[in-house]
Amino acid sequence: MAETRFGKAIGQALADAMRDDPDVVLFGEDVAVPGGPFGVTRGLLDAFGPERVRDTPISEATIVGAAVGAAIGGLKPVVEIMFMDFCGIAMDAIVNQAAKARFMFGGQCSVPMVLRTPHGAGVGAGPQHSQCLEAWFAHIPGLRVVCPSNAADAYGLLRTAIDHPDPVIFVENKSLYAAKGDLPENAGPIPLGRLRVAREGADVTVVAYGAAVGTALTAADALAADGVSAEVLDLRSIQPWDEAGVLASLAKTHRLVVVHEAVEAFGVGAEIAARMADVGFDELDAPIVRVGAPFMPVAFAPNVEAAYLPGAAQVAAAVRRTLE
Amino acid sequence: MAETRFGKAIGQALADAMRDDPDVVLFGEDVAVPGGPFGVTRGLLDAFGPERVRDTPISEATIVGAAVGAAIGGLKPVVEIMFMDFCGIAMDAIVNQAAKARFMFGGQCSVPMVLRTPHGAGVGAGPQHSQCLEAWFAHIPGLRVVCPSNAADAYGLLRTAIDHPDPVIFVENKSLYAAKGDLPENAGPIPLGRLRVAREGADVTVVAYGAAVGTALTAADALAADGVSAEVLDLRSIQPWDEAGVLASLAKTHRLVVVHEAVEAFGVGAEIAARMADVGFDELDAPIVRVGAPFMPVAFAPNVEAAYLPGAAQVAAAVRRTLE
Amino acid sequence: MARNAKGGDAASAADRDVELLELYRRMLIVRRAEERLSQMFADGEVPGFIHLSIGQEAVPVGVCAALRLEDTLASNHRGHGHALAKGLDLERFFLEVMGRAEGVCGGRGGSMHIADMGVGMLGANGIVGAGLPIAAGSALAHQVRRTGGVAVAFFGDGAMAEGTLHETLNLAALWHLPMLFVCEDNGWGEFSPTSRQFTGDLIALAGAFGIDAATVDGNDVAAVARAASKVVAAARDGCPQVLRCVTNRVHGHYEGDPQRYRDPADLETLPNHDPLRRCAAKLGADDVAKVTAEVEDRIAAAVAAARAGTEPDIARARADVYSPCEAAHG
Amino acid sequence: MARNAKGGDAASAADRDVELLELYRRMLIVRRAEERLSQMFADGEVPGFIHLSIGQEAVPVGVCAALRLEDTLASNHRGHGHALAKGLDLERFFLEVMGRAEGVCGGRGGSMHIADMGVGMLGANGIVGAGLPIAAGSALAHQVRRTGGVAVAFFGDGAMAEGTLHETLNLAALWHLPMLFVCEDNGWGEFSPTSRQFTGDLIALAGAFGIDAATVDGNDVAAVARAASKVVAAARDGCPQVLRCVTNRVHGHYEGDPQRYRDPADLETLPNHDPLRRCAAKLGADDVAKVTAEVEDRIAAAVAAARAGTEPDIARARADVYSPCEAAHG
Ligand SMILES: Cc1ncc(C[n+]2csc(CCOP(=O)(O)OP(=O)(O)O)c2C)c(N)n1
Ligand SMILES: Cc1ncc(C[n+]2csc(CCOP(=O)(O)OP(=O)(O)O)c2C)c(N)n1
Ligand SMILES: [Mg+2]
Ligand SMILES: [Mg+2]
Repeated sequence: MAETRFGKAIGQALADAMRDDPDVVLFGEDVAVPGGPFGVTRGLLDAFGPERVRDTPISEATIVGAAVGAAIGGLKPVVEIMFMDFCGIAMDAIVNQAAKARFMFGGQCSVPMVLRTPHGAGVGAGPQHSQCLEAWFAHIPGLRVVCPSNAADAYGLLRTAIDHPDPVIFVENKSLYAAKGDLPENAGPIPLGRLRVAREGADVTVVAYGAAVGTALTAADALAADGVSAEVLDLRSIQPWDEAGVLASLAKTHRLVVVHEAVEAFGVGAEIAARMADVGFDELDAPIVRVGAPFMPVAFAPNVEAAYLPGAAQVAAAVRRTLE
Repeated sequence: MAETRFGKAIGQALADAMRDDPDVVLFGEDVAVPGGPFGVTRGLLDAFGPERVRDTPISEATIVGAAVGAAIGGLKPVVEIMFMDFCGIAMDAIVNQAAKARFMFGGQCSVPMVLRTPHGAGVGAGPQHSQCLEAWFAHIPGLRVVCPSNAADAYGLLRTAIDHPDPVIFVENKSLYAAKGDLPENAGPIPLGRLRVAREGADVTVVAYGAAVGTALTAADALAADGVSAEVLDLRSIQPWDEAGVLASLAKTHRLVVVHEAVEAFGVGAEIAARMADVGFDELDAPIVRVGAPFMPVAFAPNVEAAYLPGAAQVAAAVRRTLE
Repeated sequence: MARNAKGGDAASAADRDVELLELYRRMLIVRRAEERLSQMFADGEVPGFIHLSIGQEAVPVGVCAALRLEDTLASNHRGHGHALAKGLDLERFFLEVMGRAEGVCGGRGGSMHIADMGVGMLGANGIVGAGLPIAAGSALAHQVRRTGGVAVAFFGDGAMAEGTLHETLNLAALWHLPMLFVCEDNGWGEFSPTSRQFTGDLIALAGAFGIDAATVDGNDVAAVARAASKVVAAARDGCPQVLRCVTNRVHGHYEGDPQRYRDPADLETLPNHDPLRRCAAKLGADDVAKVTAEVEDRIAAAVAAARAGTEPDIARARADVYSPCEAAHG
Repeated sequence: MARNAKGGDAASAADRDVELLELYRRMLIVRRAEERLSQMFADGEVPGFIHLSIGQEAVPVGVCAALRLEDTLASNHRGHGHALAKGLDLERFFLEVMGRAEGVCGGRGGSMHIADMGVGMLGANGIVGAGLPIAAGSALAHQVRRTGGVAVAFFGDGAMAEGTLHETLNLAALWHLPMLFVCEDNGWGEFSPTSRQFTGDLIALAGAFGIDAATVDGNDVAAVARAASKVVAAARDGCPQVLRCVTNRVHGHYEGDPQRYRDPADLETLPNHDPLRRCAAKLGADDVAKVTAEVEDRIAAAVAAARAGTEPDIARARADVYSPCEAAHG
């Protein structure tokens, strides 16, 4: 058990995957010589050489399109889109090519690629460098979407993603890169599609993913002081998400709050809430409350950005609303 | 009151808007000389000349980016992206530029552009020409999203969209282009954000938009024969959507079904269901049931495509489930 | 004006009758298959949007003559020729465009997404310009995995306006990818002449990236094959290449398009440029007749067999959205 | 190697002292404003990611000297020079980069999205390459609305790899847009030299689209101004133009970047190419001193005023997501 930073755990997963499989290659803007805009890929060029670790031109559409061709050709490319916001340029390659190849070619091939990309606000990066767009990808059949909340999960989920035959969008909340966490010595892959119970509780189920898990846990602490026992579920994987796991918790607590940093409207939480309002309807004793960002872009001004981010107080208030 | 085809009503709205306002310009692939891939813009080049009606190169990212610049520059561009699937190439211009300009520049400018684009399956166009991606746009603060179900609404909503200071994504279900409907002689603009009660009913609320409204009405007919009275709401506008209108109907029926052609998971219906599971919770007497496409791409094979499309029988079954 | 780039046409080794006959045979397979499709489409037997490459057969056949089985190609919406020339089985071709379960893509792709990974045909593509980066990625896989293979991107003149061309030229040059860019320049993008869409010159563009580029008479299959064998060899050595093939689209953009926008006089001259006619003129009439009979038999047999295909099952299709290792959600 | 394109520098009318002094003054405003920002960033007084254009001032100042108020420009992430040279008020500039309500964008854009529609500055842009199509659209508006205006796209050498450059060159040529493409070629894209990212030659690329292109010494403000007045005039007549300005990025990619990846010897030579130093050498010491004092006063006053700015209100910000005609949903 070693303490590691979230970003380092990702670098470690990349290094271990590259060591274990010569078909794993890495490319993206400034990932090789500079070691990545957030330092995540530092050292990989030296360890694995310029054939397998490459800096690319500033050409997002082609980075992802090339990953599709490389994956069909037998490589396991891990590409980086420097900020999730830039995926707007590469959506065709992600959605019309990577996601559909297996299906539309009748199962002839898989597209074993991973697209790593940081999302999230809180670092003063402004409206075009802070968005959480994972709901776009979760809506697309053929994609898998993962979003870890801590270093150990980041390691294990990324190992699984790289070995996975399907294209995986691997979303990293940039405010977590420096966060410390334990990484077990012999950490292994973590299966996609299964949630982690981050904290057990009896009164209300709080579903979250990525950095919002920490927010939910902080809220749970505050609520515990008031005698409210919140169960916090870390989704880990957004597509597929662990419907059975959420339902099982709901059957115990009968109350549901869903938290994420993405804007609330039409976000990932909508699907979870909608699904529980159907298959979980009989379990529900209270309105399903979502906590997400307000319907606005991230502003540059630090005070507005801070007010924008959904915080523990909001989560606690949402929980209290389900207990009214 | 003249009978018109859906596609013709759109063409009429474009012509009337161009006649009324010299700043309205039209550009897109094959919209000028060829009159549009679906014939919607036929005649406009002759009527308004090559300065205002232009064929573009096959460059979707630049078509939309240029629309943003043109709109900031005082024009009211209406651009066409030939199939909604191709928006993948233009997402940056839509999401990072058009949607955010007003906000991030402190309200200094608006971006009065319209992006017209056809969605939907049922015409044998296969996996990359049939998607319904409106949920992507609805998730983005700054965009308005409209999807008409009939000729008169298409006319009125498009007139509003063109005159609107904000960027509007105007979604046309391609299977509707040939559908006939009445267009009032002096048809005027229809406000965005307000739904239309397509059929009154008492037992269950069925929310739909675009071509799914017809499906819902067919289902309502079948249900009426069984003594079930379904109220069908045509959203018309997806962002913003008429939450108060849906809630008012739910307060009457206490049962909710949401229908669309887009895949169910993480679709527009998720937001409506999630919202009603919160603010409408006390009104609900039954699970909220969504009807959407299964989580798969559209297949080429006609029988698979037909089975993919959500039909009236599925809507009726969903309604019955809320009445169990 | 019908399009016919000047290209040296002197007799050479590659023109030897037997090889030329083989090229003719391959072109005729594409031609007859598409003519048959055209009829079947008119009869309602083939659904969807189909884009025929009648008049352009010399390009895929000439280029693919220079390729090996392990070489790969990424195609566009007009991909029948690329698929058949790379070796896709005729029967599974017809099954696919008819939307049958036994089709090479299980009937899920149809004409616009036909692919056969077994012969390195990475897929027709419904998105203009999208095949270019895919081919670059395939070339990267060849390079890293030392397959010795080359990846080819076939794209139209209309596709030149997409930014992916620019980006892919750059990447190919930067990484010395074993990649060949083949532009099928038929003068049209849908219903608009490319001259009203694109002001660039492909040869100069490639040159701006330091990429060798040549134009060839895309209606002369021997000339295409000769040029291809040269550029494929160079690409194999890590010098990406551009080959522009000037040719003609004879049918509409898609079947059912009456081409009212085209000059009738222009359409009338098309037969003079027909790559099959031009090739046949250099062959013996007996050889041509024999090949024709043989090809017609093969087409008839393939169509007959394809007609026995069955409808795909939606549940099986859905099971292929994700790899079988885990159940898909939704 | 520090970058310094050869450019004829003979004395000419445009070099006349008084004009040159004005160009110097404008460069100095940008320089001192950014130096001040650099300090304020280090002190924690300016938040976020800021990209300084120290060393590149001759480009925005030289180009904007050839522009009229109604002309427009679309910028990139390194946009301070473009904003100030086009006429953005200094005080509202500081207020904005400090995230204040009274900033030109209400504190919502900050450095990377600074804009002033009132002077035709259509915005810095956080998306590399995204300003190019926006400038093309602005040029279209000038053309259709007969404003007589020109639209300029400022982009870096790293941005040349984005497909939007290719697409926009084509559209500008096709539609004869009154548009000027200005490449600020500082040799770097973030932490990588452009030579490791891009194999193309901008002049040849433009030529492939039939667009006139020229390279100018981007450290010589008079040379830039002269070149700009020529190309702006041609663009105004509907002949889009490309101007490549060779210059140097002196600070890191963003403030806080220690540039360990750069050759120290190279960094040492940068002062020799400093556009302000080179310009000052041609001016009288008294004039320079006077202008310096004046500019320093203005900066000090602007910063002092900006420090009195207030924090923006989230509710007001949210109300600006949509136009006021209808309440926004959500
Ligand atoms: C991204 C995208 N934009 C537009 C289309 C519609 N479209 C299909 S084919 C085509 C013309 C392509 O012309 P070209 O590349 O010359 O190929 P050709 O049809 O002539 O073989 C267009 C515009 C598309 N399929 N994809
Ligand atoms: C689409 C996109 N990709 C990547 C980035 C990250 N990024 C910001 S600036 C930059 C380098 C740009 O280089 P250049 O255009 O030469 O401008 P310079 O910084 O040298 O002024 C990169 C890669 C971005 N902001 N947008
Ligand atoms: Mg063509
Ligand atoms: Mg640069």
